[in-house]
Amino acid sequence: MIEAVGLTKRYGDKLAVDNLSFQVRPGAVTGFLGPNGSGKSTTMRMILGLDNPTAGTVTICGRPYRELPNAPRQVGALLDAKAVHGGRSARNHLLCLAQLSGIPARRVDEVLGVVGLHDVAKKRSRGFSLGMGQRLGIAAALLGDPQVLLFDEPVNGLDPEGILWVRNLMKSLAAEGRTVFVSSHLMSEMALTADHLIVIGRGRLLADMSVKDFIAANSAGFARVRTPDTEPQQREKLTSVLTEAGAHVLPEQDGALRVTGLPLPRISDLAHEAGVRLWELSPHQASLEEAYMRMTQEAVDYRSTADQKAGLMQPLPPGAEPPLPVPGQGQPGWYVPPPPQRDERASAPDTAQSSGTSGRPAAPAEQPSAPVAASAADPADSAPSEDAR
Amino acid sequence: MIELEGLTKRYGDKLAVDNLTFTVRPGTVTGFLGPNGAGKSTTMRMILGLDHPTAGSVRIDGRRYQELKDPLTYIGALLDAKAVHGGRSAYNHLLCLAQSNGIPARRVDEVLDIVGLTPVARKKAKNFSLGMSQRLGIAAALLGDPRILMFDEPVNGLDPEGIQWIRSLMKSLAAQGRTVFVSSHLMSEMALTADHLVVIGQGRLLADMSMADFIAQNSQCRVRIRTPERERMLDVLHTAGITAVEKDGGLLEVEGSRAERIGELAAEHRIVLHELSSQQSSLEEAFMQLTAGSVEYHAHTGQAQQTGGTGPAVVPAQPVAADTKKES
Amino acid sequence: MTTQIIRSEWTKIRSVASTVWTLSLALVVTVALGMLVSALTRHGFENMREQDRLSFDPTYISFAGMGLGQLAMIVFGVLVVTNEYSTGMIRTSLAAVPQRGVFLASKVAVATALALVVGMVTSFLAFFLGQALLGSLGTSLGEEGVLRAVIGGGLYMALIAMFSMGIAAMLRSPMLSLGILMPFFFLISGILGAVPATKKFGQFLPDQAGSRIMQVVIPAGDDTPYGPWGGLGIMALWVIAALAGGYLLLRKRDA
Amino acid sequence: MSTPQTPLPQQAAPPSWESGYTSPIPVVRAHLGHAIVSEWTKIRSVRSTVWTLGIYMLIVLGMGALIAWAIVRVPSEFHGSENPLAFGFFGLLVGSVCIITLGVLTVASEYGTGMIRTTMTACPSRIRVLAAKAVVFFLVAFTTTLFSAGLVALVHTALLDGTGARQPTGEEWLRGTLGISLYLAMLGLLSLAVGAILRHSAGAITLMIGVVLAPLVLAAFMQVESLEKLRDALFDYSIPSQMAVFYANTGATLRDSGPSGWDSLWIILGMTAAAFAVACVLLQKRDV
Repeated sequence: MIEAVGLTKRYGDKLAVDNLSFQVRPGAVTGFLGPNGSGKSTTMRMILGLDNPTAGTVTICGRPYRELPNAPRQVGALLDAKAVHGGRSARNHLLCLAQLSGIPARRVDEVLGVVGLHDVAKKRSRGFSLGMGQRLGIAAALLGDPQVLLFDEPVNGLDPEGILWVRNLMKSLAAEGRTVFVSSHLMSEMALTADHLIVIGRGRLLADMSVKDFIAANSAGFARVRTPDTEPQQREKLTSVLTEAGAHVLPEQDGALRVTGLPLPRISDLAHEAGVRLWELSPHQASLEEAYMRMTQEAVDYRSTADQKAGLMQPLPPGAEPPLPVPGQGQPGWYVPPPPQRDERASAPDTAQSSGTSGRPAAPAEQPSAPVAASAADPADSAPSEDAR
Repeated sequence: MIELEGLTKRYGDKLAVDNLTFTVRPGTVTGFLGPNGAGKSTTMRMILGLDHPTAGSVRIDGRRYQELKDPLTYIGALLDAKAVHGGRSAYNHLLCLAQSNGIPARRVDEVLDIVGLTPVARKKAKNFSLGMSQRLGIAAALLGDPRILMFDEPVNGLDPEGIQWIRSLMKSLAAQGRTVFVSSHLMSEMALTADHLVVIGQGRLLADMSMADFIAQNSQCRVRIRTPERERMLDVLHTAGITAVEKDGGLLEVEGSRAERIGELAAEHRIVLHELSSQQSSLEEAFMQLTAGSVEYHAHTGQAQQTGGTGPAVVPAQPVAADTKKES
Repeated sequence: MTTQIIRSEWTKIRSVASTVWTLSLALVVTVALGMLVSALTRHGFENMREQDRLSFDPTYISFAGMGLGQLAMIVFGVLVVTNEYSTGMIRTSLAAVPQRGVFLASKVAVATALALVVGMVTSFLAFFLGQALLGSLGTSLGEEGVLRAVIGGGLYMALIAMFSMGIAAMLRSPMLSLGILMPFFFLISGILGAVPATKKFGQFLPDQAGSRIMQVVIPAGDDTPYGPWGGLGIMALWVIAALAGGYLLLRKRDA
Repeated sequence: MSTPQTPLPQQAAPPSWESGYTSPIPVVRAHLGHAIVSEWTKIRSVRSTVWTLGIYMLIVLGMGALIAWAIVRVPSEFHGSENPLAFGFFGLLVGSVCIITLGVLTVASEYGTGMIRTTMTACPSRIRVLAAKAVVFFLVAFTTTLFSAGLVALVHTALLDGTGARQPTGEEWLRGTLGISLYLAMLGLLSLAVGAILRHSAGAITLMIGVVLAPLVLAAFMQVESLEKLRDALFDYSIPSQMAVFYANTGATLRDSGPSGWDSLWIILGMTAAAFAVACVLLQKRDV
């Protein structure tokens, strides 16, 4: 059980964590979400007594971390997988941690087996990949067989096999009655692992609820309907029928329809009545990612913008011809850097009326924040498993 | 275009990369997959001329990396986000890279803006989170506006907003006709981003095909049907020679047939459907299937660890590691 | 091509704090110690022994801080090179500049130029301030050999930095490089040069040979087999050897 | 099974399901002993520390052997009433660089690698970590020095025996082995504390080497009589001269000024204690 009360941390005049109060309960996997810079790591560090809070307290089983009689036996943490002396072997790294809290050396070999590092136990951790480092970090967290576990981005660098393993590991740790607190940016993973969510943004608590409630509160499900590709008139017919019945219908890229506002059997009945044959009729729960994006929109710190590429344009002396593109770089279908142009921004008054395009090349600008991705969520990803429950 | 031919790298007597031949083509996002220790990073380092191949060669647009003049304008790479001098500011880090390849300094401000790091451009990289470092690394890759881009685990440490951004960035880069080569362990991400896949295991090429082909080849397609007229549906399916399996909750599952066909059958017999969805295996399942034999660091599955006097339930070991999962 | 790499290296060098720290420390320590010793010497010159007065070298006295100041120069040279390795930046750098020889040459050239400028400023400052404090005992640039010694002081500092860079390029680790260079210059070289049995060998070590150029008055009974420029030449040979070793290893190794 | 980790009354009250999982492995209260064992593992499991120690012994023994060889070749030069153990001094002087490096690395390398966060998480009592590091380092440095210096001293006295040199007195033995070993171990502890204060390996080593050498370099250039006092003070209290005090002839104080007898040990003890006090305060106050 982790309990934070009014937790606050100030760095200079930046408030990293602002009056945060929450509880992490045993027996469930609690996800800890938030955009970069929202104060997740700082909170974790304060839980572990690495940083001193400016105000407020955080306790584990009723005590501040630094007052626990034998902290690693009660709390296991994976903070930064690379926080290891590279010259020390995996086994010795764990051994010195075990000795620090009086854990027998046998236990070291056990956890090495658990994380699958027994073959490289005697190798120096400098040569480890990020995934192996992560496994070593998980081993260190499990070392004391603690009742509270904290993981910061546990699947970072793991391969798919490892990701699957961590997913199941966390679930079973929680099933044993332990408190499992996991921070992650991977919504698809979180949807599969966590039962409960704590979401923060700009250091403040945004949500503290179960995953199901969270998705339900922050998004709407929809139905995906597909009619025979060969007969577009069927699709139009269905669209008008459904719209009449009060549904909201959006066409999707692959020709399917995205229907909100009507239950599946009703859609089926309407299609039947209208004589429309269905090729697909599948329920879609909005993904955790969509729900999360909706909630944290305002709390994002580092936003990306489009690529202007003006910086690549060499300012040429006035009157000079822009050089021709290098021959051989213009193969069809390949990307060709836009030819250098005169920098029009240098003479501002002349370009006042065409300021919208000044300094911008002809090449298509990237649209990084386009919401393509969210709607194209993999059907096999999280939706079916949600549905199956 | 990146062309690998017979690329081999040997460390001592361990063959990290073994006679790898494939081509990464422009205009698509090519995913580069493989379990840990499969040789992905080594391959990427050899593409960039950082490691010398034991045998074989890599060509970037037909040339060896060492022969490229101003290589950043040909190929931009994100290898290790934390490979930055901590005491240097983000701006200066990019500036020294830009200068080494004759890229004007204004471009630095631009790429900083693209990745959204402008507010912290003058801050020391030491204090950056992994996500911010990752953005800095992506900025470095975009610096020379190159025709080839290579990303190693680009979403590592990015927050969901950043993940969505990099996803669409890679797609739009490919749509402009660039070559985009991405390695990642996150199958759900790959499924959303990549069009083509190159899969290696233990240094050898396992697959080089399109995403759709890959999933089709390494998995089975299932169709889920929910209908109030279950018995009739079963009959119809049976006469059509399709075997359906009854699942709990009135659900029918069909393997080896397409949803379109079943939809037509239902319409023909005027059967009302409450659900008709095809359950494609995820890329993750397909990948697990393919690479089962070449995983190097298997998590321990047994309960054999109760050796010491440390008592029972020492360890929450998982009987549900890869092997059991993919058979289901 | 090369100019843009040099500009890039210049950005790298000026944008880290360790450059400013080490170089300003080198300047301050050398000049301050030289001034202190010069002031103290003037104060008590009358009490000196006759023999010491005869071999009194006002130029060399003002360079008293060089022994400690070069410590900072060594750290500078080592950090310039090993920073790339300890941070992993080397991979980014070599991906941007695959021509490793050009890369190393540009890095060494920029760092040496900077070290030379700082070394010259340090040397001249130490000389002028030292002479000012020595007052009537002091000498001037016009005297025979003095200008050579002062310019030599600057060259010496630059060469020390270059030598450190060569060693660091071979060893790649800052701790290892400093761990070898510091005891070498401060203890081993000193002991080998002082013990009669090893003196013949010791005087050919880089710092001993190189620092010869800063002496104007040769002490009586000195039997060093090389002159001021000869000594600097010997030091330059060491530097070339170190850099060549660094280059060969860089070319051969995987980054 | 009742919860073994029930140190708090309010924790004992709720039934076990509320506190969730309970480990079957009995929980012991962690103490300094555990930390010391752990630190010992840390020191012996990293190659760089083992190497530094190895080089240290190599230097001390090697220079001792070099001098022994000189004794055998030209025994006549080593007559007189000088302390026959004094030849061990040179090796230890050079070796002190290794001890400083090792001391700094014991703490600062944890900061360099980020290992410190893991350590502090595993043992939230920061003072305990520092104390354990100090104890382990002190014992390692002390025993290695004692062994090497003792061996060199034995060889030298054996070789000098019969060349006319006198036998060292009991106190000279004591100071030339035990005393100097304590001194060097304390010097290493000082470096360790400086490493904990600066948290930067290269910086701390440079500073410590500067501390060792600066007074000597300064003193070397003060050739004037009026400054003799200052020069002598600088010279006498420089770390190498303080080390040399342990090899001075008993009774016959050559100089009236400067430390003598066991003074050096008290001086370095004071410096180290002060440095540790600062390190402890900073460690408690700073975020890791």
